Amino acid sequence: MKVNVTVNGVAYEREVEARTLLAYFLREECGLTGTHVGCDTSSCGCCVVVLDSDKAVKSCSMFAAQADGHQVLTVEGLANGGTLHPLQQAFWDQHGLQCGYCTPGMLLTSIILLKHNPNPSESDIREGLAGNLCRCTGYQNIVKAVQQAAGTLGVQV
Amino acid sequence: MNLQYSGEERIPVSPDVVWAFVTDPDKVGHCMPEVIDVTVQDPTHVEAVVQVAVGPVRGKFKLKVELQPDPARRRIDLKISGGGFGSAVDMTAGADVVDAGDGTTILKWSGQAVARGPVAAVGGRVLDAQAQKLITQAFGNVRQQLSLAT
Amino acid sequence: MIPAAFTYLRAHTSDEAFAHLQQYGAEARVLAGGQSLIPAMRFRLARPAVLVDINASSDLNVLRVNGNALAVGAIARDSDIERAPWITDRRWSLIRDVSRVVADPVVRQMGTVVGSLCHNDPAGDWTAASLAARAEVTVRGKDGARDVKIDDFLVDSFTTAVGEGEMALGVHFPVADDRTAGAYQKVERKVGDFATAAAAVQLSLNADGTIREAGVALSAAGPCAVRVDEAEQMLRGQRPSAELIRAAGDAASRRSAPQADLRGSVEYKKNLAGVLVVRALRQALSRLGVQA
Amino acid sequence: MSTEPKSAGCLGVAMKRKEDPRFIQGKGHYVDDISMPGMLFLSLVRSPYPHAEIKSIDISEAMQVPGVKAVITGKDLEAAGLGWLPTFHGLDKQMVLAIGKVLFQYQEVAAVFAETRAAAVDGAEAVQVDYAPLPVVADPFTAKTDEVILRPDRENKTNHIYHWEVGDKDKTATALANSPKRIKERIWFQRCHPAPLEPCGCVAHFDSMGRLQFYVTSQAPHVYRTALAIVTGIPEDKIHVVSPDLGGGFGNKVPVYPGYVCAIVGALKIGRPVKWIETRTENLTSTGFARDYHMDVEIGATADGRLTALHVATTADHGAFDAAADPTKYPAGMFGVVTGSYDFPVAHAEVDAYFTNKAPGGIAYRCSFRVTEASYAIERAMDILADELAIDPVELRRKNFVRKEQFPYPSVLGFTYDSGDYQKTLDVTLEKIGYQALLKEQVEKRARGELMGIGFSTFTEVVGAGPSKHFDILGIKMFDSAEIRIHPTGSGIVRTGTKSQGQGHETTWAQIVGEELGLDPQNIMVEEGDTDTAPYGLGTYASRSTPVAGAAIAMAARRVREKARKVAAHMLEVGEADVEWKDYKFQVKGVPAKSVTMKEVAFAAYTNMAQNEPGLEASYYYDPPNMTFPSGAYVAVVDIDRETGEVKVRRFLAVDDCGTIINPLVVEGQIHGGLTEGFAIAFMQEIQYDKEGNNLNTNFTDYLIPTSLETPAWETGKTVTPSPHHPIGAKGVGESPNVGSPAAFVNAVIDALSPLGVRHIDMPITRDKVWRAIRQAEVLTT
Repeated sequence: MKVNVTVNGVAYEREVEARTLLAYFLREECGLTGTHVGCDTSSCGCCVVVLDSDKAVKSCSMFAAQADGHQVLTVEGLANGGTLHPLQQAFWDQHGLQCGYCTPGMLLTSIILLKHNPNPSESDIREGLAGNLCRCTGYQNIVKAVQQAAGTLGVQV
Repeated sequence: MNLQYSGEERIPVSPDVVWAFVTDPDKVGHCMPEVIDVTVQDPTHVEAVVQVAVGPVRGKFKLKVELQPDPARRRIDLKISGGGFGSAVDMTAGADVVDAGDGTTILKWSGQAVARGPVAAVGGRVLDAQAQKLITQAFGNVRQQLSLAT
Repeated sequence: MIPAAFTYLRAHTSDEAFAHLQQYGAEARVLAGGQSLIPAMRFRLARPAVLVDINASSDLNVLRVNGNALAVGAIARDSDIERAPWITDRRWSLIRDVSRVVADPVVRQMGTVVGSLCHNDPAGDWTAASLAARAEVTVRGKDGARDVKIDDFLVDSFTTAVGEGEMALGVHFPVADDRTAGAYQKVERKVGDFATAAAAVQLSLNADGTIREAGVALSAAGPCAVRVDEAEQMLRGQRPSAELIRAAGDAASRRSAPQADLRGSVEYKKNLAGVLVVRALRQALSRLGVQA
Repeated sequence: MSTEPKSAGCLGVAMKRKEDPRFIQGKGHYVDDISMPGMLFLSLVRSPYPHAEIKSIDISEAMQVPGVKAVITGKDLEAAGLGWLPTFHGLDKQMVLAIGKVLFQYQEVAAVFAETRAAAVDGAEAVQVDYAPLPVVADPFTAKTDEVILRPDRENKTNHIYHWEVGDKDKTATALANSPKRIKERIWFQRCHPAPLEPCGCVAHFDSMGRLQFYVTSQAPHVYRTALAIVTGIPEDKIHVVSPDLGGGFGNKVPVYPGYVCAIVGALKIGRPVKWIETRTENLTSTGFARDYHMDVEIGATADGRLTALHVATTADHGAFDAAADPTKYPAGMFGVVTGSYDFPVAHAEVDAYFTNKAPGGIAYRCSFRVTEASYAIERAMDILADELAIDPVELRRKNFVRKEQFPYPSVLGFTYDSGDYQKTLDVTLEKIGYQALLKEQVEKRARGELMGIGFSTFTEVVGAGPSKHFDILGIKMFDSAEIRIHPTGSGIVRTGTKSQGQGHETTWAQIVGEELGLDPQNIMVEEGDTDTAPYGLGTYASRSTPVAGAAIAMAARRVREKARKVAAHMLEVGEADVEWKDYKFQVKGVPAKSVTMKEVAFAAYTNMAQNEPGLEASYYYDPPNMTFPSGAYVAVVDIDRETGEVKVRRFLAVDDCGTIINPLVVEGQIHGGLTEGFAIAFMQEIQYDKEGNNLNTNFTDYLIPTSLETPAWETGKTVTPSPHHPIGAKGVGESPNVGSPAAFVNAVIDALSPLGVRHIDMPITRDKVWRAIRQAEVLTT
């Protein structure tokens, strides 16, 4: 079937099997390999992308066909030109990543988290990231990174 | 995933008729719930393809059934091994044909099922309730088909 | 990891969706949030021949109070409830609690309440909450839509009153008076795990402080979510007290019939059911300004 | 961690990581990101039975599935001489695809190659395998009876793989018999799994020159190249192994897996590139698991708590094949470190390993070759002894620590601990956690019937494998290497034989070079993982990278400096002997004003080198004289909910001593990650097999990875006791948190429950186990 998805502002139209998962559509049809796959039970969240700039979704638990006619934001679309998104800068500053495999999903989940809660407390952030697993960092520096991006680092909110 | 089951069916026909029924591979094959296809290999081996449908879980299971009749004790043991969904289910079921004395029969049965692979791992929570229903339904079919025969 | 092949149909209205379901019957499955269905398809445990995607059926995207009920359409997301402005009103405190512990914060942005009810997992959260809140599900069949009490809707594990070719359009939670509050207490090994045990309660008080109406239900305590009638009867008409609450908890423990699994033994889960009902009742009462 | 940047030096600087820009923009390059024209996908058919004969494999239906190109089975591989794979331990071999019978659930049975990922899975589902179930041996104690022999292919027909021991058996037995006080406990370190977020996988491709281009998730690419050359017969020069960015490893990406060999055989046989990426279920059920050590620990002591003797007898479950990737001479890895931080006069440790119907492996998950099991055993047993003697566990440890002046300390089980100051590290921990205030709070809480626990773990690790006289894998000595080349403008490149999976080598290696040569680390490129360019090394695991390759980098840099000194002498117009390296530049002795920087010397090395050989580069293959012995003092504070059995970790402090720290940010990140793994192991994780040999934890719904909500906030601290034999005094640290923390968590839980008379609970400590222990205690007391 024909699927047309706008990813990071670019329209991609491909002929794919209906069973093509959105994660593999982005990785193999659009060549955007920043979206990763880490599990088979919708648990790990390293496949999270943003749908229609208002929802963080696990792209391994959604068919590309469902995204036909919609907008998707992936990690490759975060920086504009040379300047990093504040969240990208914060993850770098706070050592919020080690192997980098969960980072794209963490960044995009945080985009929506901050959109709906501009200055979250530490527990708001820990609760908001609980759908994204990380095996390297133990989450502490990721939480600090989100606080830095939200401008609440070190502030007792 | 190791599941035990037991139960009783009261059948309004004589023990001899029941015994003839439960030792006939074709008849036993057709008692499998949601059976789609039955092929008898020999007097003690029959293959049945059953449709499994519980909530989102839908698909086919190919069951190989081996009949082990013990005429002296009027007891029939069934060894069932099934494959499907990349998984395997091994079941043993035994039934005693008991003469109720008034021309009718009591079929006392017990069964054990061991499930392996994705069906057990992921479907495990579905499986236990479903396996219980399947085995109960199978022996219910025996009663039903025999009741129709009279 | 990769589902079996199927035909994808996008329904732009619920009528269109219903027509597809009538045509394909048992071979078709509704795709709303897909957060339980798609993983089952990836393990090839579920292999529908046809998927009817209702995410574009905007007439099902309903989340509003109309008249005496909160209408939740088939594609209203868990996160829509979590973020709704009116959710902080204490009469919706049970619904609010559940919307914050269902699955995980990302899955909640696609997962739907109605989808969860239709999936009817023994350890589902919305099923137990719907029992406590005495919700009704609107099911559309050949001869039109009918409202099914949640008690009749939940039939068995993964089995509901939605027949072949039929579809659930929405669920309605009765709008309670302002002397109503609830609570949802859930124990899970980690965020995203199925409940080890969970208790949903909703209480409405009379002016004199006695309990006018009580809803008490358990998740992960049987083939599907279960109402604890004995506890409800015990509570109705009474003045809240520590002994009453403990008795209701004991009734819940007696009623709980869980399965042993990696999350815990039967003995542990049965006891936990009682503990959580007590905690949920205390929390609901404290939300009503009553200490017991 | 305070990070006082040095004036010009690069050691100890909390430098932001140089590799992050690509990861935060989705530009990382992982194996599954690779695709080639005509690339096929490989999917493996796996056995649902744990132990069964293979009567027949019918691939006819699979070959009809649209897109399927080929299906190969064990028999095909056997015919091509590739049926079996030598295991890294070298004393056993492992089936690539099952031959004759399957020995563990989810074992590989057939390989299906197809045009698309989906077609490969469709094909795998269509392969019909006829199994005849055999009796299942699901634990090592059943295996010990030898009633069912699992491996008839081996020479001696027994499930017993090996007996290993170290220390003085008789003297220990006598000392134990004569000890006034004695405790004995069976402590089980359950089977768990490292589960890196990126599953294992590879792309295999024979290029137009017939060379195997092999992209693979490997923590030891050079060892893979040599092993594959031995196994496949392809000449080693015709094998190019590239390990790109790895999404975590934790030891899971050390073994060579059947999927890799099938991909190579498929690429060779079909003449097209083949990609194999395992699913999470395949990762958890068939790749290198960790631990599964049943340890019977016995300690003797005097009444006032002086340790007299230690005996540990372990029954180890190695699964269907002995694929535990230990160094050859150490079948039980570094388990001899089980005496820990304590000065035992006599000890004896023994391990007996057995085959079972479970997946093969055993060495993984930040274990430093079984140090996790040894450290957990001693640190748990010390608390049981303290309880027996009614002594504060802190006092019992303090009284028996190896003292600062005893280093280098010859342990009774054969190690020579290089350095340590256990007393000081513990003092920092006690002071930072406020131990006395916690004890007071505990007394008040216990009076109110509340369950509060404080648990310690003062561990010592042994990492940095290792001296060539003792350490080899497949015969290859466990040195490591570095090549440094400085370019004319003063930037440079360093290549090493290691392979980071997130440990920040691209930053820390550059910092070592920057420190040694006074150059800017931002302009020192680091390259690892490509066997065509990187010098031969044994890879990254067991916290060996900094101790061995870090040393190689420093030594290589010093060779560069010696070469540079000659050019500097020419530039400064003095004899070589009159030039000294001081404050990161070359100075004329006694005339500090007359100096040249390394940047200037580098340019001269290409433009004005006089009679010296042009260019500025050097390499070094470092054979460590000894292992390094990092240590730490950890403490956990927990509160238990009596009604639900939930354990809430209120605080956790880790004070680590890993000698000289290169980058405090990176070290702290390793500690956070390792503590989170220790927390998961202590409370949540197990790969459990039931009596029928079914794996019950086959995906992330049942094998639990903690989220940001359950994971406690971590407090860290440090003391610095440099390693005397390491060029920059650094020790390994990556595994310390996973080694040290489980015992602290469990000790805290048992401390909380001790008023109820609970002495031990095996991990994972679930709510059900805690609730049951409380109920049983209540039954006894009422």
